[in-house]
Amino acid sequence: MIHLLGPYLLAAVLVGLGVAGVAVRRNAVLLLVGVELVLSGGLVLLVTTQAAGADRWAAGSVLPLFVVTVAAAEVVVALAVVLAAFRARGSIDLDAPATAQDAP
Amino acid sequence: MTALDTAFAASAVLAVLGGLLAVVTRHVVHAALWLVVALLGVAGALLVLGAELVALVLVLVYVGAVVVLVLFALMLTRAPAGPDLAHAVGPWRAVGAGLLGLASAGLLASVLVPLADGSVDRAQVTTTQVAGELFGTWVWPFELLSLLLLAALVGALAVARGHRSRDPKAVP
Amino acid sequence: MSTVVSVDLLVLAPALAPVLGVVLLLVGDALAPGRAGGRWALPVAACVLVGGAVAAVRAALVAAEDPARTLCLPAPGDACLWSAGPRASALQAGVLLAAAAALALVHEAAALRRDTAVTATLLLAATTGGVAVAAARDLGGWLVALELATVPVVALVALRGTRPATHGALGLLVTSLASFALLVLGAGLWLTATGEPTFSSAAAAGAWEDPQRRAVLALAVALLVAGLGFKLSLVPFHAWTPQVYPRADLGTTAFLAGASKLSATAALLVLVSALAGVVDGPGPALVLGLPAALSLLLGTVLALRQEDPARLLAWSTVAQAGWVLLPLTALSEDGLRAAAAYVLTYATATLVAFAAVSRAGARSLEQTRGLLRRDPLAGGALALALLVLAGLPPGVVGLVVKILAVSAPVAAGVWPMVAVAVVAVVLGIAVYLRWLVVLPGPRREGDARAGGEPPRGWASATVLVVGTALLAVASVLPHLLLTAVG
Amino acid sequence: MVVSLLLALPAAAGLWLVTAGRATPPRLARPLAAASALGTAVLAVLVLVTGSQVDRAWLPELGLRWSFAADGISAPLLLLTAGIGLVVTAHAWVELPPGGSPAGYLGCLLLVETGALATFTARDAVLFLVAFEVVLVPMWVLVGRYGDRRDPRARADAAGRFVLYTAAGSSTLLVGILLLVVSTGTADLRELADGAGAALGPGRQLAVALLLVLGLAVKVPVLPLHTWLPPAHTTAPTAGSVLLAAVLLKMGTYGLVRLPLATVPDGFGRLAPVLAVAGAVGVVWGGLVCLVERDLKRLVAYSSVAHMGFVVLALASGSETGVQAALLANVAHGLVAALLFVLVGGLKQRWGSVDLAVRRPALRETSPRLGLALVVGLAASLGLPGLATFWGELLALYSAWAPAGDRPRGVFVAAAVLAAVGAALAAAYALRVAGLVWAGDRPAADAGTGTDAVGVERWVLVTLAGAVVVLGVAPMLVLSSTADAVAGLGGLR
Amino acid sequence: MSPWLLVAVPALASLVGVVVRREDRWAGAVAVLAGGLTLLLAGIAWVLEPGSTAGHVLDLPVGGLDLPLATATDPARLAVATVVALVALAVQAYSTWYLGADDRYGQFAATVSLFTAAMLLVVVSADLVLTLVGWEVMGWCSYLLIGHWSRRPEARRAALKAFLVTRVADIGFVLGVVGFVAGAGTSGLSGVVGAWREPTGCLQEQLAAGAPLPEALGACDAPDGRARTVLLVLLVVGVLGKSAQVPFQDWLPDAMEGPTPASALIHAATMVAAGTVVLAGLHPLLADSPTARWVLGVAVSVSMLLAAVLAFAQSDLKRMLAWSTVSQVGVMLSAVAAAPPADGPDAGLLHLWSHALFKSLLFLALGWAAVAAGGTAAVRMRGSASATPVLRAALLVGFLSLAGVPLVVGGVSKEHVLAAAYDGAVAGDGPGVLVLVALVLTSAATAAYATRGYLLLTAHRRDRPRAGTVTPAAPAVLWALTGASVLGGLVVLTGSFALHQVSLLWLVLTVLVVGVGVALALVGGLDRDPAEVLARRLVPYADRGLGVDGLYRRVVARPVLRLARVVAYVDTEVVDGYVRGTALATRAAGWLGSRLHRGERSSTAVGLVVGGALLLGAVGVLGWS
Repeated sequence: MIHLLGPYLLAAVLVGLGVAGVAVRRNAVLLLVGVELVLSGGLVLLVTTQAAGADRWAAGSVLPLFVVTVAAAEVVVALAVVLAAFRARGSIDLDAPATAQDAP
Repeated sequence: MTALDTAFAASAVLAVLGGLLAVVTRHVVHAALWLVVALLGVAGALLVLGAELVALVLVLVYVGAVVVLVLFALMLTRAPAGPDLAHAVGPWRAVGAGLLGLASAGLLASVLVPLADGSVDRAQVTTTQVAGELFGTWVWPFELLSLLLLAALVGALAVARGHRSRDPKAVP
Repeated sequence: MSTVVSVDLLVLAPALAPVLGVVLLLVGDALAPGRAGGRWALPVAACVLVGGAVAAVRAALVAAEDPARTLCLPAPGDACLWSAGPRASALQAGVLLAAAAALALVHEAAALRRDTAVTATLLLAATTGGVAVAAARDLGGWLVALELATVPVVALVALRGTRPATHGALGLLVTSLASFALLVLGAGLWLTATGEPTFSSAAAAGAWEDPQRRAVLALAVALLVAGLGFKLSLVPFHAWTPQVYPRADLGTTAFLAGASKLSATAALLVLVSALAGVVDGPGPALVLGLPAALSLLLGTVLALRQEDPARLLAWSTVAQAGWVLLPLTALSEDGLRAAAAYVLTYATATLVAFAAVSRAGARSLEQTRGLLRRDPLAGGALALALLVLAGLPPGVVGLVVKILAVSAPVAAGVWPMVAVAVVAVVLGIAVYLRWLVVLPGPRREGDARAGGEPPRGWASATVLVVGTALLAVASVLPHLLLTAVG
Repeated sequence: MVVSLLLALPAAAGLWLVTAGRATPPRLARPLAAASALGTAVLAVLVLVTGSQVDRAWLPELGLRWSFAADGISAPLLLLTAGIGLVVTAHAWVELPPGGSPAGYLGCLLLVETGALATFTARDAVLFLVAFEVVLVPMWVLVGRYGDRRDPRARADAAGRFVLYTAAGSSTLLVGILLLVVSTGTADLRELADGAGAALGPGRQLAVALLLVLGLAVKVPVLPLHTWLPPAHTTAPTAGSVLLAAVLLKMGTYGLVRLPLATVPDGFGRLAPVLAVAGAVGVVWGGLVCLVERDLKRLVAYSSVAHMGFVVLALASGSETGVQAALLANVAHGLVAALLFVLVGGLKQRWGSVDLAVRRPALRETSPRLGLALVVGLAASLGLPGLATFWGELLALYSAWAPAGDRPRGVFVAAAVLAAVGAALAAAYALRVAGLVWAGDRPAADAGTGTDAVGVERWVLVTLAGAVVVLGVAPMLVLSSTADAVAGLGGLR
Repeated sequence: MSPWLLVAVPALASLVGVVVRREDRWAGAVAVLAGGLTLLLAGIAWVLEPGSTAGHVLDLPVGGLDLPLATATDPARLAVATVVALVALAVQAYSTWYLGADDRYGQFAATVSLFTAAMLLVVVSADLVLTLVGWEVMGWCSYLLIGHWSRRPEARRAALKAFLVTRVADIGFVLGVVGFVAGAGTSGLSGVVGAWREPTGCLQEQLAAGAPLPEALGACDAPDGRARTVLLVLLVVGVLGKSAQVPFQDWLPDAMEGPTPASALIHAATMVAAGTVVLAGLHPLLADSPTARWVLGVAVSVSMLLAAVLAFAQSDLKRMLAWSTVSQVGVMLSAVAAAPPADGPDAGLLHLWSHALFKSLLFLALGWAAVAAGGTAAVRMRGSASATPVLRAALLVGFLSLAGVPLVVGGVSKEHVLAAAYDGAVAGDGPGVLVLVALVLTSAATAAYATRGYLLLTAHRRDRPRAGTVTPAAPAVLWALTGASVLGGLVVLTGSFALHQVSLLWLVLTVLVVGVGVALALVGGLDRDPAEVLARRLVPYADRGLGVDGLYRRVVARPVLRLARVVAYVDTEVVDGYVRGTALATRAAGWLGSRLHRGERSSTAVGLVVGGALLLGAVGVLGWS
């Protein structure tokens, strides 16, 4: 027996934290931290559905696996892009406005 | 309040605390490390919810690979060991972000909490079942996922290899 | 208790063809790295794309009566993870052809770059995702395919490695990350609300009945729309668009403007078709209508100010995304059809415009002055494309799809959207005529084009000819287009 | 079959001239365009004689049919359009405006004609809208590219204003048509007029009528939606102004008859008082502005606003007489406006500008032929009996005085009084122009006389002036054509 | 013979005239021949076919409205038509000499033909719309004729003024016609009269049968009495305008800027007299409406008296004739206004007939004299007719007629008018008394200025001016008209006009009144200008028409122009404001939007995504529940 309030609240709080993290960070890498938190909130929701019994085709477990994998792939690409940006611009500050050099 | 609830609460507190610190800390490396803590907490929560495989994968992939990658990236982008003053944000931004987070959490909670009308029996889904569904029902997304990983790999390699194109407008 | 789905390769062919291309390219590149600058990769990729498109068209024709379905579960479950009706098939064909067109534009610029094999690989991978998402009926396939259609594009934009390109790529990256998080959260909420890992009317209807789950469903749909809004460039998820379009190379931009939009619309149609006929009332329409209205207004208003063709097309994309969303606010079958027809027309016209810009090598509207005289093919095609986008005859097909797009909300009585559409039509005409007006004029002296003579290859010419022909045929016989989208 | 040819011929010739044949020299392009216009005119007559029609599915998903045919209501407009088409292509021998290739110019003229012909023959509400939109781009090109060379900004402004304003109107119209079509389930104008539209509830009818009227009012134009017209007229080349006044404005009034009046009579009836007042105010308004306007072309444009006010007033009355009056006044204004614009265009070409504040040798003394044509045009403009406009405007007043039974009589009588005052204003401004341009001192011997109209210009003027007189003496040419169709129109009382 | 022929012949002549307008001889021949043919046709019709014919000639399908466009040829109309044709022919023949050297003679002749056609149309029309057609065409022709010498600014101004003043009054005429036609559902005169006639008999029957008034009104389909009054007054306003009665009188003296033959035509037989014909046709309705009769009666009473006084004090003889026209037209209309229903309007028509003859005679003779004198000012013209016998004879007969001396044509008709006014005064339901008083006073004043005119023109002068070469046409015309003026009174014997017997008393009274007038004019002796003697101080005011022109300008022209300027301003600055405002708002929004997107910061993009999603989620949750 488990009360569903806990998971739901945990998901909500994690998402809230993640959103705050995404909104507050200027460092491109640290933005990932916020995103991961939101994702984990989503994971908790998915798994909770499985725990609550509404679970066709074991979606509650399989979808999180997909999500984790996709997230990993995204992180790989993200870091590559961040590195490229760092190399090209010398900064990974998301607040940096487009300068004349950034103009196409 | 069953034992499961208690265990869940403990993991959740860990996750929330870790997440909070990961978001608010000004040390970039600390942020990554606090994320580890948060993810461990989440993994614990998932374990309590009965998704052992997911919890395991979370720990393995996230803590084992992603966070390490993040740390590497931080190093490569010359993150300072101390507080990251270069990317410090003003108080308004912090307050705004906090409010945004609160609003998100509040919105989510407000729709989800009415659903939680009592304790339920935790459904048991074994890893075998999960594996069966994964390679049976979900085989097509699974295959697509492999392509996604492949593409991400190729793309990341090409991007990270640097601008070897001879684009005349490339800035050296 | 494992259940193995049935697999019909022929039905899957539209998605498998680009996969085959990826394999061929990677193997080829491994065997002969850097051979001929990798230029051989593009024709191969184009071939598999066209092959896939043929398969999709075949599926569309076969599916006129009964959707092409595969990946079906045995009897008790009795659900298929791949179900492509004529509309989905047509969108798949569109994605494949749009990708081929983007490849053609890449090919034109390929003399300048060495990593064409990688470019082609990434394009093919993203195309696979776009094709797959159109037919996906389950959360997992939908989510994975959507990301497959997105992640390689981020890499593609960054691939150029220049400072502006990385600036754009960074914007695209962070937006896509945030959107992915929103999608996952939305998927989680969908599962929570409906208990079903599929997008089906039955699932949505179940959640709609229960007031508590209805709220969850609302949030789920809102977040899923928000997540898709990024791919569709809907306001307020659009900010990356004007950053990326002018900074990425033209082929990639064309892919973003064409294939990407098609696949995003296909994904959106999967979601909305689950809701259509189930939910009604002003609330659900608002979730789709709000971004639609904002996109229509902001997109056109800002497009009016742009001087750079790519930037203008970027804002025009924003506005046109609003047009795609507009009929969906009716939450009806007609609305779905109108959205599909609209996005196909939009994508064709936009690709033609990009091909023309590529041929003209123009970095500003002023540089296209006299294009009609200088390069009648590019100028004429561009003029037609702009008229289609503006919805003015002789670009009749543009007008027809606009009529379709407005007719759905009119039928459903979504009047605020209709009012916005009226305003958007007028502003939109102003946008495109502003460009059209410079095409015929004589070129000004001392207005040398940057970057020397542009490539005048057969590839962009093919795109222009095929695209113009499609637009012209659809203008004369719009019935064909509508048959294609069911 | 013939009706398809009627549309295909100018469309094909026009499209070829603006695309592949852009470089055709004038000496080939002019005869080609004129021959196409002539062929179109012949085909128009044939269409009316044979009663040819075409009707096949075009866009079944929208219930849209490719359905063209002419009836009594469209017949005069069809002939007017074909005739004006001939006039404007012939006028190319008089004036080929600079700004682009001559072939492109002629092609645009033919495309506008195509759009108008399609509008007047369309038998499907949505198809009507598509045809309605066809004229936009070529007309925009005519104004924006071939317009007055002196002020590029004014040209761009006028062209943009025209196209955007009209597009706003047609978008509203589109919404109205779609609402009508989805409410009734048919887009066939005949079915709609035969009661499918009238069967709708009052609220729905009102909504449909409001949207349709608003949309069409821009094109007509009805005060206060007229401000696109004067700049467009002022800027457009002569032939463009002629087409604009003689053909394009008619599409609006024709639409008013075909759509709101015929399909949603009750809804239209509820809007009619507003429309009547707008029409009557337009008559006075246009007349007053003409009293002080300095640019002759603009003045003629404002007089168009006034004349269309009569048409709108007659339509609003909702009686059979009113519709007949409107259709007659419509055609009459087409001829008169064409005559005046050809004339004023010629003057502008000779003088460089048509500013009335500049004193010039009197036309009566220097160019008697132009002078005579001008006097005929002005006399027609003030509604002189024996010239085309008289009957339509008198009958418009009559129909406003005796409107259909469900119209508020007081409002309509007031509108009629206002319109009658406007008719007196018409005399004032027409004579003001005559006094400034036509009559005056004998020019000094060394001033050099202006060239009079010769050749094609003369024949164009003679034709138009002759048509104005013929229609004034024999209004039954139009009335008997429209009578049966109007009597069969749904919703008239 | 169709009365249409009467209209068609001059109309065709004008069309042919326009075509051959550059060949003076051809133009003259066409005009005179057509004029002769018209007169012939009119005469034949008058003599042979004094019956009414009417019917549909044109089929104008205009919905519910019946437009018979019929004509009527009762004897009175045919008599008037004949005199119109006669005057037109005289004018055409006379102008071949008078305007022979004019470079636009052809145009003039064609316009006169058209004018004739229009007037004849009004005369034979039995249809209000048809009347309106002729009415308006006449106005236009008057514009062309008055402005014939358009090189002179005065002529241009006079033409403009004539047309605009009459056109403003025509607002009333048009509305009246439209209202009557709308009420009757037909434009046929008989239909209109029938429909708007007071259905007294029916009403009385109903009331006698005990039905309450509203029901009786409903049952009898009674026309709205107030509406009828309003419409009649509107029509009367139109007539007052065309006939140059107060308050529209001022255009007519200015119209003297036109060539004299044109003045003869406009003043004698056509435009200004047309109102009498129209009101005569509607007399059955007018007679029933005291209000309308009062309006008309007051206006014409004031006009005739005022104009007669002003005519007396004119320093320009042509303008004197003009004012005399105003006065005489007032006399015609006064008969229509005052005559009781039983009398009918024919006294007015008879005066039209006689006025046409003697006024054309006077104008044409004066024109000749003016050519001799080189101007029309009284000082210049003194004695200018003394050397030419035909002129002396013509002027004598003409002024005698004008003065209303018995037995000449003017005297005969004036007696009938007086008699009609007396009947009206006796009947007492209209402005009869007022009109009668005005008529008597006017007669005296008329006699006075007629005397003055004759005195001045034929006074002895030493240099005996002559008018150069005069073609035979001019004296022939004058002789003919002189004869007609002497014998024209015999028309009463034909019975064409439905007239009451005039007692000898009226003859005596007329003689008395005329005598008083003549005596008044002769107070200063034969050698002095009576105006100098009697009304020296009035002359400058009279020459300016009492400054009414300025009044028109102040009351109508200036306010209208001011309003026009305001409207033009509002049109471009206010009405167009929403258009420009929209453009401006769009541009401003674009500017604002680009400012917001200027930085192209990645964090903005992601912030928008997160914020937008949150907003959308909130909207969804709130909207769906």
